[in-house]
Amino acid sequence: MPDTLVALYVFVLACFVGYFVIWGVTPSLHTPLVALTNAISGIVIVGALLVTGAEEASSGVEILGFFAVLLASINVFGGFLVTNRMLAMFKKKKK
Amino acid sequence: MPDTLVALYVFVLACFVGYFVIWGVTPSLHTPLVALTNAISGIVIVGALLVTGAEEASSGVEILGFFAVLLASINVFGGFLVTNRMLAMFKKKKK
Amino acid sequence: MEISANTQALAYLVSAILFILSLKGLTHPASARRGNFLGMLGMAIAILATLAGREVQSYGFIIAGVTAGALIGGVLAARVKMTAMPQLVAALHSFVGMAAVLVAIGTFLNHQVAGTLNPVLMGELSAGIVIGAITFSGSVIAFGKLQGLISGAPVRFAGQHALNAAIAVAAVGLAIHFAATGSMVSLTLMTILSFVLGFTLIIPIGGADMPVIISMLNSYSGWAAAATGFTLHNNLLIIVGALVGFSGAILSYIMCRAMNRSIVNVVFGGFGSESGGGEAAGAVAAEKGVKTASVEDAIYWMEDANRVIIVPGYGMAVAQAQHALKELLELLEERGVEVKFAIHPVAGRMPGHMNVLLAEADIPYDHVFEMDEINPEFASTDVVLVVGANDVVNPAAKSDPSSPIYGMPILEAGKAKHVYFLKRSMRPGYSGVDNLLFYQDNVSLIFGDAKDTIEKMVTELKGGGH
Amino acid sequence: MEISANTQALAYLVSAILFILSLKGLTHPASARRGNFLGMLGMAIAILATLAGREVQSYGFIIAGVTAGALIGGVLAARVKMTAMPQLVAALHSFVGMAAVLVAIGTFLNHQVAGTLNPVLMGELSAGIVIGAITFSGSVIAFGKLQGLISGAPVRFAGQHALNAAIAVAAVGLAIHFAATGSMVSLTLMTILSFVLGFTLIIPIGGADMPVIISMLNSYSGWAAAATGFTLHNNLLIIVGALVGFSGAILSYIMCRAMNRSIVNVVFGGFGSESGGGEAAGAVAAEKGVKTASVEDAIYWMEDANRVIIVPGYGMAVAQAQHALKELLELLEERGVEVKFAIHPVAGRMPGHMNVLLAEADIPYDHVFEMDEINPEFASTDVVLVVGANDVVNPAAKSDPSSPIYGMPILEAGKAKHVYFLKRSMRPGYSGVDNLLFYQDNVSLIFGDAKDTIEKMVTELKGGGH
Amino acid sequence: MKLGIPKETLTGECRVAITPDVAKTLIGKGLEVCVERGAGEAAHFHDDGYVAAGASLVDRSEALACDLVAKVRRPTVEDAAALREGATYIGLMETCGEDEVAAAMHARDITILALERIPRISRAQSMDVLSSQANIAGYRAVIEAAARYERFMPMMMTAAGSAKPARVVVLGVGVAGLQAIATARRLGAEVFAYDVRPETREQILSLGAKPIDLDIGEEGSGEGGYARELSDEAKARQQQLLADELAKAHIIVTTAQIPCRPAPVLVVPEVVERMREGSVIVDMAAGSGGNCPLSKPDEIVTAHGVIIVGHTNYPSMMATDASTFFARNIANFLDLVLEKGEDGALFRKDLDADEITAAAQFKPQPSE
Amino acid sequence: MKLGIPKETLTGECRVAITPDVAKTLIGKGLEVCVERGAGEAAHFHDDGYVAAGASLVDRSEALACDLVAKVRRPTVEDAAALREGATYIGLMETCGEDEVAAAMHARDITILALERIPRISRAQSMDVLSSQANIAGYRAVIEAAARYERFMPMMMTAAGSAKPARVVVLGVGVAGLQAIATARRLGAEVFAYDVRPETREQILSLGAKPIDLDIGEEGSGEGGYARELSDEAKARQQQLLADELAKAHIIVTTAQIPCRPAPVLVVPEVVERMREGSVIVDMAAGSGGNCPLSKPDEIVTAHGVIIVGHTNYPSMMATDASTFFARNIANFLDLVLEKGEDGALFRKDLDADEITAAAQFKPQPSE
Ligand SMILES: NC(=O)c1ccc[n+]([C@@H]2O[C@H](COP(=O)([O-])OP(=O)(O)OC[C@H]3O[C@@H](n4cnc5c(N)ncnc54)[C@H](OP(=O)(O)O)[C@@H]3O)[C@@H](O)[C@H]2O)c1
Ligand SMILES: NC(=O)c1ccc[n+]([C@@H]2O[C@H](COP(=O)([O-])OP(=O)(O)OC[C@H]3O[C@@H](n4cnc5c(N)ncnc54)[C@H](OP(=O)(O)O)[C@@H]3O)[C@@H](O)[C@H]2O)c1
Ligand SMILES: NC(=O)c1ccc[n+]([C@@H]2O[C@H](COP(=O)([O-])OP(=O)(O)OC[C@H]3O[C@@H](n4cnc5c(N)ncnc54)[C@H](O)[C@@H]3O)[C@@H](O)[C@H]2O)c1
Ligand SMILES: NC(=O)c1ccc[n+]([C@@H]2O[C@H](COP(=O)([O-])OP(=O)(O)OC[C@H]3O[C@@H](n4cnc5c(N)ncnc54)[C@H](O)[C@@H]3O)[C@@H](O)[C@H]2O)c1
Repeated sequence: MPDTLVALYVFVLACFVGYFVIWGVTPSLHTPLVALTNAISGIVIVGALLVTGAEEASSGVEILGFFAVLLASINVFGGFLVTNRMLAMFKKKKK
Repeated sequence: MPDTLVALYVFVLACFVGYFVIWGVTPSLHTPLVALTNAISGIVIVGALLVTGAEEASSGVEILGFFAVLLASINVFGGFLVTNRMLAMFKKKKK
Repeated sequence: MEISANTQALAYLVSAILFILSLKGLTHPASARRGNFLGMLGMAIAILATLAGREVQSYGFIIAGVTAGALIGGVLAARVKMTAMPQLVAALHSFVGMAAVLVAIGTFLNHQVAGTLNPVLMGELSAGIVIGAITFSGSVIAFGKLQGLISGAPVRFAGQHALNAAIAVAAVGLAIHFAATGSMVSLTLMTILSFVLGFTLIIPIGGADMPVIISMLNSYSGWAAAATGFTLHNNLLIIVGALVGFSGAILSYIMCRAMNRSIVNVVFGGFGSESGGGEAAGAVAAEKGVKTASVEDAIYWMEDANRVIIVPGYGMAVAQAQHALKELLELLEERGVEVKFAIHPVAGRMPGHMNVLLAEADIPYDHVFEMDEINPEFASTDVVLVVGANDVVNPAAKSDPSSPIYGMPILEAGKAKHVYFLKRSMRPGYSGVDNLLFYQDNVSLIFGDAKDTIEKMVTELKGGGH
Repeated sequence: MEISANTQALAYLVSAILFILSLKGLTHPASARRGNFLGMLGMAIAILATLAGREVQSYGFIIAGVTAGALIGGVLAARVKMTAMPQLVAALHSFVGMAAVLVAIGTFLNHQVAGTLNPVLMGELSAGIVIGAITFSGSVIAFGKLQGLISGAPVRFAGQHALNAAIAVAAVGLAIHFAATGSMVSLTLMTILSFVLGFTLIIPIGGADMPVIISMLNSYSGWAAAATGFTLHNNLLIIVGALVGFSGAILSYIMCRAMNRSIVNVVFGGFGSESGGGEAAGAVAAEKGVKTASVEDAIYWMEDANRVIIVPGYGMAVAQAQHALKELLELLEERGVEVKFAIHPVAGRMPGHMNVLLAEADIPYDHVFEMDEINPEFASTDVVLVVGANDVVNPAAKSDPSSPIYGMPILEAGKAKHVYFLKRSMRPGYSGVDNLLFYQDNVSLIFGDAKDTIEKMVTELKGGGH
Repeated sequence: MKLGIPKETLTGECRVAITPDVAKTLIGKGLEVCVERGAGEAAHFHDDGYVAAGASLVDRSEALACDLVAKVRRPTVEDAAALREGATYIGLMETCGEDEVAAAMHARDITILALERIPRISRAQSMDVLSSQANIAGYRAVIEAAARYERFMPMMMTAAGSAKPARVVVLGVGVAGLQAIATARRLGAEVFAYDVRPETREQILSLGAKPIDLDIGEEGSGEGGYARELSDEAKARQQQLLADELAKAHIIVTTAQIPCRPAPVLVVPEVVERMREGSVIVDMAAGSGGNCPLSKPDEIVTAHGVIIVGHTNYPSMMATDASTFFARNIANFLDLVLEKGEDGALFRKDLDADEITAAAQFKPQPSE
Repeated sequence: MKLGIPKETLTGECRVAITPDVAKTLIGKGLEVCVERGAGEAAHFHDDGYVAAGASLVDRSEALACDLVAKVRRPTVEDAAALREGATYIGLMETCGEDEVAAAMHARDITILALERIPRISRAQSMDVLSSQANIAGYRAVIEAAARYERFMPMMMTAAGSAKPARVVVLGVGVAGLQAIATARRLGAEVFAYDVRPETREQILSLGAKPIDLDIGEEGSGEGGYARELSDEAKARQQQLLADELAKAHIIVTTAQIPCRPAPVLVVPEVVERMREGSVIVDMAAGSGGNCPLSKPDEIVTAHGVIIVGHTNYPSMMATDASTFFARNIANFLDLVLEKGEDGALFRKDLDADEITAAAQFKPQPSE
């Protein structure tokens, strides 16, 4: 199977997983969940790394890539930490 | 990516979909759902077809394949029809 | 017309999507029939895409097999009695299992011919054979139990789990050996052991648990298909196999939960011991041949009923279930169900006991009927919910002159289509006599405190509870 | 240490699984923190596997970027005030969007160098750029609105939807042209138009809807990542992008549903017109700056509360919500919450109105307290549920000498941590004066008939309702 | 066969044994019903109603001279004398052993079917006048208490202050006690209840009231669902343990009875003294000695500021419904007593054949 | 400042204006409380209770001669004469215009604070004796009805037959009417209610009862939450449309009043005639002409077999709670009337400054 087709398979299946995974989320977790998905969408950092580190990357691309890596990693680090802070607020009372 | 790895990706993602898809099923649909998944598992017919129709299939394999096709298609046809019959029972009263 | 590999892959993807949607559709009554249709469509696409693909070169045996299969399957499905459905499904399962075994062996032979055998492939093959074989013999046993060919009683013996484990280990060992060496002996032995394992796994399981087991075998058949997919490098088989495998397992789990059983206990027939009042009561009931039901069962019929009659008794008072009943009443009426309360003159422990409580819960007087008014209506009633009443619906009062309540007029609840008793145990009521109604075919007991049970019904009706 | 492509692929798969588990974990409080941790782990594996892979050859810029990003991100996250969280998330979104645009452009440039451009790739690239750009500028606007840099009021203008559609069509047209010809002009124009589209899409949306919009932008950023994955043939990006894209969309939908809003209306700022009492009331409330809440919000705090005080009023009587309240009481008590009823001397429309109804629902007398007894307790109470009461908790009675109820002692509900009003509209109570409590920070309104709302709470508490 | 319905003559007795509705049913079954003029008047059943039902109006002597005579209350000696020799009397006898009335009737070979002797079994419940009348009495006793109590029964939080719910204690949780609990709860009182028979605990809870648990060292259940008399020791213990609960009460309704024995003393004068002024005690056992020694049959007395109601005939205060229930009980009972002959006429069945009619017969004591 | 509490002298009036509890509060605020000996006796508040609270026991003339005099019922001419010149009277005046008592008081420069004139606003509710007493009356009226009704109020399905729930109709859904609805519902009756003011419809539903909807062609809401008098046409229409509903009723509780006007006639004799025998009408407006022309103030009459209760003073039947509420109302009102001087003594405030005290003042009519 050609790569694009494989990608399509993977994409479609991942869409289904995405569709199913968060039904039933507790309303109070809506905001942390947004923060977490935000952090996860920082996965573009992988793209940024690949572009920046590529053999054929010109120095222009490297600078461009630097910013992409920078932005994406702000997102990754900021995102997970923010989520963590939010969740810390949600500690339940001891019963 | 080698085929086996692709297969693994697809398998894992499909497992997640399988995990999520039927939560929340109405109890009264448990039995029809079993019947339907049974029918769907008749998908081995695809395997049976491939084996039976393969170029390299010896006549022994063809006979073997014939039985596989037979059994699988009993399952496919019987399964969907049975599901259908069950669901027909479940027609709700007119309101 | 031959299609390209790419087209075939796309077709397979569509087919896989259709199967997912099909399963999803079956989770709700409103979309269930569409779901089944999508499943058929998915299967049709899958078969056609396969036939049109370049791998399939000869059609003779295929056409013969499909035609015969379609005929047999169609006739079976059309002819089977509704009550024999579970058996049929079990039988069909066994076919899938056997087909998976045959396909795996066929694949092995084909690859042998083509000289393309390798350890990974043979490992995959072994998985297909083992799982397929277990599915086959397990389903055969399940079929036998359901059909009454084998006793439905759980057959338990000491060391049963050790034996199963031993067989499993041996089969896996043989599989490894086979993968490594290609030894036909190992293959054969492994196959046989797997068939045996299916047998020993299912035989200890009681008839009452068969529905769960069927769903579990379903799951096995899915895994078998997935394994086949791996051997054939066929993504469709992998996806659908995993889908069926996982969803079947989840479904078994859901079914166990609904029955208040432990899945481990069910699947490994009598593994560990279960406890809890409800279950103990259930056991007594089972011994006496009394059917028990789940809240969901009752709700299923009530939702759909034209008329539901509620018969409250002393147990309603003890449970103080009147407020919950009021809510049930409202929810059912919202769904267009006519709900009536039938009050036996001596229900409870004081004259007017039920009236006091129903009035407290603000159940409108025009819903409350005396015995004589309502008795003629039971025969045309879909569901009767007996809430903690007992003596007042006991037909022994009519039929058994030796009973201490003989001659007392009763509420003729037993004439309705479905009767559900909400009580905590098999204990009799005030008069101390066993209730003959329990043994009637249309009657089931739902054990537990009446208030709890009604509240569960309310939750269920509101679409929650899962 | 360089790893093989296969190892990398396996690592990616593990990472993808971790992300799925992470999201699933965040759906329940009990597993939320573990979920976040799994997400971090997934990300770490993904980054390391990428770096260790053979594609990445130079590390200078990367190390600089990651270090700076980690620092900035860490400081931002640590320093931001809890109340400014939404802004921060919006800002972070914009970064992802911009990063996606940059990656796409970088990919284009790299392929240009390598001479491996092709229409499919350029189409994929365009998708990445368009979606990334929309995400970026949309997030910037959202940030501005939340931070108060831009007015939070919805900015609507005639032809707004037509304009958006026109821009979108133009961008897609340019993308096609670019894919076909590789024209840099098209690329540039497309990029600019996409930035504009993000702006025009989000600017009409009111501040109250921002949470939903942020989640929606999140979804966009996911799609952007997926598009990047296609261009880079990177399955991890595809999986995670699709995961985030789809789950973000679903989350937006769920959030809208919880707010009783239509997703179409929210996402396309004022598309179509909304109707229905609850929504109309919500709109009025929003205009007046009054917060509305969902049943789930209230339940969240109630479940966790040490003490909940219920203040019933005339609206409870009108709704006949007393039986439902009784059930709520029982469920909360089961969870170890202390529940009290606070009765104002003039609640309802007759002396003792509340007492009659609470007694009818069999709410024990020892749960029912007079104003003077209970007023000191509000300050140490977690949640007050005001069920169809209004005048009796209106602080105007204390603070506003011109109010017709000035001088009347009130229940000091406002002192509790959270106050939820259950009423149908913004209409005042018997005395006709606006309730000052509505505008207090710790107070939210839940619109709808009190009985319906309480019943929803009951369902929610029973774990159903989704 | 003629069924006679004499008017009740006991002072204050407003009930009548057969209502026009039931008369009609019985006539439909082949009985001839002869009603004394004005028999139902006090219960709002007029003579013309009976006539419309097909009954004939007769004078007292004629009503008493029928084959069957149905009455509510125990006949007087004169009534007994006026009965026809060999006739059948159906009604309450209100005596446990042989007394002059019973003796007079036995002497004239009259079959006495004493309704209070019907066994308390499920099947007999539709004939059980003790139950049907006790039920009415339980309800009425609480209405009476509410009418005497100069405060609110329910809790009431108002702008003019709060009224605490009345604390009601019901002693003796038989048929009347249960209905008293239910009625007091309906009115919003806080209700506590106590009985010697342990099975009543669950029944009290089943009405949403709170049981008072005492450990008196012995079990109070007797035969046929009734209580038995306690030992002197247990009695004293009971009084003592109850005292604190009772002293806190605002309304006490006592229904404790033991068949053919004086009612147990449960509310001693010292407890009454401790009660809040204006409290009310309704002693439903006042007719059989009283659960409170201060109560006087058919009188309302005030002792230590506590109003003690000693009515002995609550059902008669609700004569309309009480008569209706009584009459239905009789009709159901007659189904066991009579059977259709081949020619359509009615005959008395073999009364010893059925458990219920067998038990109901008040036969002359062999020793006499 | 001295507050005098004379004993009520009206026949059958058992309430007292101030209870010991409230006396104690007032004394705490600096008032001197002088209670006529035996003033609270009838409501179970004894002299020693007052003494314990710090009040002094005085004779009537002394109680009437205080700076402030609090009373429940309208003073007699003799009372008016016994009041000190320039004193303040707080209590019901029970007159709408100037009459001989008011004139006599005005002549002697006595400030009259007529409690019935307190406006029906939320803030004044804690001083509103009309509400607090009407509430009691509404409850009591139903208890009275239940006690007169010779059947069950609730539905009752028993082995001896079924009792249908009583059909209760409440006419006039003010404070008393609402409480009557609530109480009748508690007792298990099926309750219907009607009022001319349309806003009552929702209030009726809020108590779980069923509103009777009539189209009488005009709106009945008057000022201050009260009803207004209808046109003759509308009155006739109302009577006619109500007739069928009322004829089906087993218990009717009427509370319809219009301030300073005779009560509207709602239950005409023809309807009474159509009612089932043994039904009960409680005419709470009997004192102001009656909603049923057959009712007689303070009498219980039977007409066409229907028992018509004409009590005019229900609160007095629950004198303990009624006095408690009344006294609390007075105490709350006094907070508006009095203020602490610098030396700690109490003075009367400027009564025109506050909306409530301004409205309560019964000033001499300017024309006189
Ligand atoms: N009405 C009267 O005046 C009166 C007076 C005295 C006696 N009786 C007699 O009482 C009987 C009344 O008949 P009935 O049908 O009302 O009652 P019943 O025959 O006594 O049966 C009541 C049933 O309720 C069940 N129960 C008890 N508590 C429960 C709870 N919390 N949740 C669920 N179920 C519960 C019990 O079964 P489990 O234990 O298995 O849960 C029992 O079988 C008749 O025999 C009648 O003669 C009546
Ligand atoms: N107690 C007495 O004796 C008496 C007598 C007469 C007057 N009053 C006066 O009545 C008032 C009583 O205060 P309160 O707080 O009890 O009542 P309130 O101030 O009148 O407020 C009642 C609230 O309930 C809401 N409501 C009505 N129906 C509802 C339903 N089905 N579901 C949810 N909410 C509903 C209404 O808002 P929506 O319309 O937005 O839903 C309204 O704001 C005081 O002003 C008092 O003075 C009392
Ligand atoms: N199965 C049936 O059909 C049926 C019919 C009617 C009554 N019953 C049962 O018969 C029983 C007796 O009914 P009843 O009301 O006629 O009884 P009752 O009038 O003889 O006595 C009233 C109650 O007083 C109680 N009592 C006696 N001595 C007492 C003491 N010292 N302290 C406290 N309580 C004491 C008794 O236990 C009884 O509950 C009830 O349990 C009733 O349920 C059964
Ligand atoms: N805001 C407050 O604090 C407050 C305090 C007390 C009373 N109120 C209100 O004042 C109103 C009057 O109370 P009330 O009980 O003293 O009134 P009331 O005693 O003067 O009259 C009783 C009822 O009779 C009704 N009525 C009059 N004519 C009628 C007719 N022809 N047919 C049917 N019904 C008729 C009236 O509408 C009223 O509801 C009530 O609505 C009450 O809620 C308000």
